[in-house]
Amino acid sequence: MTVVAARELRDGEVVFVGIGLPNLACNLARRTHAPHLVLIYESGAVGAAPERLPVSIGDPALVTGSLMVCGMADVFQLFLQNGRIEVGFLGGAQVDRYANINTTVIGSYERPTVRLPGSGGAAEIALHAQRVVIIAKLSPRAFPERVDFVTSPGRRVKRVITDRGVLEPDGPGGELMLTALYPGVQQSDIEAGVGWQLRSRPTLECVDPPTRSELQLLREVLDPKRLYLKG
Amino acid sequence: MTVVAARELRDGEVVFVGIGLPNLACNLARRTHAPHLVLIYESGAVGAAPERLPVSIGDPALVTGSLMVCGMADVFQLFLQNGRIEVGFLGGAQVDRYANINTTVIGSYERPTVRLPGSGGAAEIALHAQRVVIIAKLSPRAFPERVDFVTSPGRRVKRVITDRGVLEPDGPGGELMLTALYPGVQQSDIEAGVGWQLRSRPTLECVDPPTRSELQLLREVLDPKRLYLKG
Amino acid sequence: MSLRDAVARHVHDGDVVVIEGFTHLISFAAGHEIIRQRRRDLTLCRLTPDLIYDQMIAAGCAKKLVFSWAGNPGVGSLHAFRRAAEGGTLELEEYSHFGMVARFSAGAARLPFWSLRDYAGTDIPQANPRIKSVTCPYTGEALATVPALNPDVTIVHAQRADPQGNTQIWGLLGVQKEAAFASRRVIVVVEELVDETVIRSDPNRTLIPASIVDAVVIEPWGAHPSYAQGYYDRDNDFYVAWDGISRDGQSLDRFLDEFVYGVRDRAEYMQKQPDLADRLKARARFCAGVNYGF
Amino acid sequence: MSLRDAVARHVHDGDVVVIEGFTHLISFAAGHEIIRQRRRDLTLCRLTPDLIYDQMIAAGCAKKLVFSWAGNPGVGSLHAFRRAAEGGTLELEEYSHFGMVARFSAGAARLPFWSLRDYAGTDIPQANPRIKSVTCPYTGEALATVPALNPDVTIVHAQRADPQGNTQIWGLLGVQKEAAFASRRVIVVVEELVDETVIRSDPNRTLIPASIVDAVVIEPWGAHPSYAQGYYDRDNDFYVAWDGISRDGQSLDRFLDEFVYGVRDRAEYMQKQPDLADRLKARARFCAGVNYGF
Repeated sequence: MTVVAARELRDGEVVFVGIGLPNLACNLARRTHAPHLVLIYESGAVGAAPERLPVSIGDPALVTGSLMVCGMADVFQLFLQNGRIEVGFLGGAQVDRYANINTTVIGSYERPTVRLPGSGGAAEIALHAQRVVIIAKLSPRAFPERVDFVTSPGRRVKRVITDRGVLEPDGPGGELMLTALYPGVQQSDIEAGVGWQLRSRPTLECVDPPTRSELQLLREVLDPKRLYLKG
Repeated sequence: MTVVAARELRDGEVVFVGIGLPNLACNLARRTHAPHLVLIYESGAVGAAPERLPVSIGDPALVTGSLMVCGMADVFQLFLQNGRIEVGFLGGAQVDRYANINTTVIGSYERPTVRLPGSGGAAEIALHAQRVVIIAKLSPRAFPERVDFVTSPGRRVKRVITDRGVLEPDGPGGELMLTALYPGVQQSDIEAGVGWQLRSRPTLECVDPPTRSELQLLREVLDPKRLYLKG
Repeated sequence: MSLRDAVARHVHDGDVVVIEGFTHLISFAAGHEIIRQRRRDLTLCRLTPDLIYDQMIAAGCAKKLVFSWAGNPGVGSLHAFRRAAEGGTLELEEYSHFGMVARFSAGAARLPFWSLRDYAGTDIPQANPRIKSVTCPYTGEALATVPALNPDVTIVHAQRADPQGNTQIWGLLGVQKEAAFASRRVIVVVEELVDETVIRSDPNRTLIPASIVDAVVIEPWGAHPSYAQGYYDRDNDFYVAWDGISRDGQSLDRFLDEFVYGVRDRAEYMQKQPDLADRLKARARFCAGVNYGF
Repeated sequence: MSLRDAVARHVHDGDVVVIEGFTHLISFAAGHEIIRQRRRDLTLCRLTPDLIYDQMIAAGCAKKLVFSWAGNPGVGSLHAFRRAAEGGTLELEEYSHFGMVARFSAGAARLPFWSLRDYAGTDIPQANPRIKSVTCPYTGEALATVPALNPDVTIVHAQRADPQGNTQIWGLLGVQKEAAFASRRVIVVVEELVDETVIRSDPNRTLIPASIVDAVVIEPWGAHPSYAQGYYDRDNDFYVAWDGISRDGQSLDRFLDEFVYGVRDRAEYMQKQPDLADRLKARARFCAGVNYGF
């Protein structure tokens, strides 16, 4: 999943990075095909080159040796709202049929079953990044037909990268469709992980498996303590 | 005039300083009764302690050794509009009966007789400084009954310091009235320098003459080249 | 001034209180002092409530939380917050980060609102009626608005300040400047008090001027388990440990008893944990200075 | 890239052009190159037109001036500007400083307008119908608005940048950051090109990131008679002399012939005035560095 996400990135792009798998994917891309990727964190670190895997998006390692550090008003106004971010990565507790994301509540807003952290910068990343990529593990609970709360609208989502395959909207703001499978995964495995009748593109791509060097970088260099890589 | 302006300032106040006589007055105050005056220039220098008389409000001497340098968006939003400026000094080509100031045009706006520089920060200094002090030389041309163009409204003006005496509004936004005379100046001298029927307070104050040390500081230390002190 | 005196004088029951700092420079020392002084009915505002507001919520200081992301960064949930939010015992007012940044920006500029292009297609305005809109007088476009946030008191942790309160910060800047300018009263807590000449030698680093500061407090390690760039690292182990500590109210109470109520001040807090300084002290990575001459 | 190539590529006839810098870091080199390349019908925007726009107006580059204070700072009038303004041969769009700052702030944030508490009781909005108002959705207060300014090209002079265009500035910051972010194209002109590691050693000093920069030009003394803190002083003598030079069109033309059209580039401009470097070179007044370690 991380490797597929890394491959989403083109060299030289300006990427708004969240913590966890997106961060790992960006740092993998920087060490492989996209050395000039500019990583921007909502904390204000621009062009970070962290010496260790940052544990939070405000990690001091993102500051030391970065190209620029600015206040958060600049991050949101001059970078995001200005349209200077080419790719934004998002995750979420729920992703629905139209790629809307929920990171706010499970259940009703007033009396939630589970109170999640909320938007953070996710609402504005979804609205302002030129291209939004979602990373999320498939399960019927995580992919309901309709999210309980729209934290980030799906309009700019270009791709949803899951642990078994890739979904893409059927045109901007359209319904998510299965477009690519990971090696060894059946179409039915993916349909079972989604809470609605998932449609597929007529011809499905097959994603290349991670190369040995991609795996080695991830496991031995970028996340040796397995902070984010699990299983 | 400069000495009287300097005496307007209380120690510890935050003063928005323009170039020329206001700057000289503030630096005189800093060296006499108000060592903790905080001078803010619209260029972004806060708490400047210039080693030489600055020739412009963007002089490098205002930066070196100052307490803070910020962008101009902060000057206008965080200091001025925020209400953090206690005293603002203004000059002007014309000052009228209600202390409105014109630094834009003599004649009509579309086809001016004399095109002046315009507002700069003067409009917002007049609107946001808690107390506005004007410094201007008397003459019927400089003090018309009505200015040709209101660049800075007179509402917050507390005092107009001239070369012959002091005028004050008759209540906020009220008509300017003569309140104090410099030593040796007759009331009629001042009335002759103003383009309307000037009223006076029943009892006029007499301004103390500059002390020897004030004059010495001005002439020998602050402006030895007579950049601003004339005659 | 001691932090005890600064909090006693400037933080009152019922106040709107801001302890800002995005991951960096969060004044845990001030939060703990507010807990010790048993302030009540506070409206706590912060983009990321973080562990410090979780502790203050658990200690009963908070009536209301104004925020944009309430999680344990890099770890998971804030459990005291979740118990209060899911139990309905804490009033919530919720924005996105940009919305909170905009509220502080408006407050700092003393404007009643701030405009932003945001919230179209999200459910956030339905959950928060204070998010409204305005029509651009030039283009006719509808833009979202948020109201200004003007706290009663803002507490800023910083690397250094002079005795008057001219305050310098480097590394992540968060919304510290905006929060301070928006606030009626400002307490600055610093790692180091420096001479005015140090401040004057590098004026571009000054984020907060003395003229808006009401109290300056020296409190080394006052941000732990948050961090101060150039002084000490973030204590990630503690952030991870908090997940376990805070999962039930009793172990959380034991933590407060031992590390907050059980110590008089930050110095005593540090004495209880003699390994911290060694484990987290920053290595030297100085930049070169620049020439301010003319 | 040479300044000649950068101007040829990025500044076109009819463009909205910004050369910013408040007293500090005004790119006279770029203004002169635009004059040499005989650009026409430009809309020139700047808070303070200063000598550089006076020269560009005199040389016939400008169709329109958007500004807030058109004088010779510390000296008096801008005579070419006055002749054009009083003669009605130059279109004017006039704000106050705050209005111009707000226009750049809106442009940089890609909002169509900016709100400010300003202009009540002044005649400025009567002279400029683009100043409008908006009603606060919370308080009902009427606030002034100005429209966003999004130039075609902004030219920023700076102390240093790396080859990609990550640009650092200290001393007065003006509205350089806002103007650059508001602009479609950005040319950075620097005193010194430095290695990326220099930029990375002190990231808080970076004002403009490479991702918004289209061309980086090395041009030592490119701001003279303006100044670059830490490199050279403002040439006040020239500002005073300009008053005489510009009082009549003929002597102004002779100046342009000799110092603008008569030289190929800034290096030649400096060779013509061998005393400048000695007279204005900055003395050393370095600040200490800070620790970015963790």
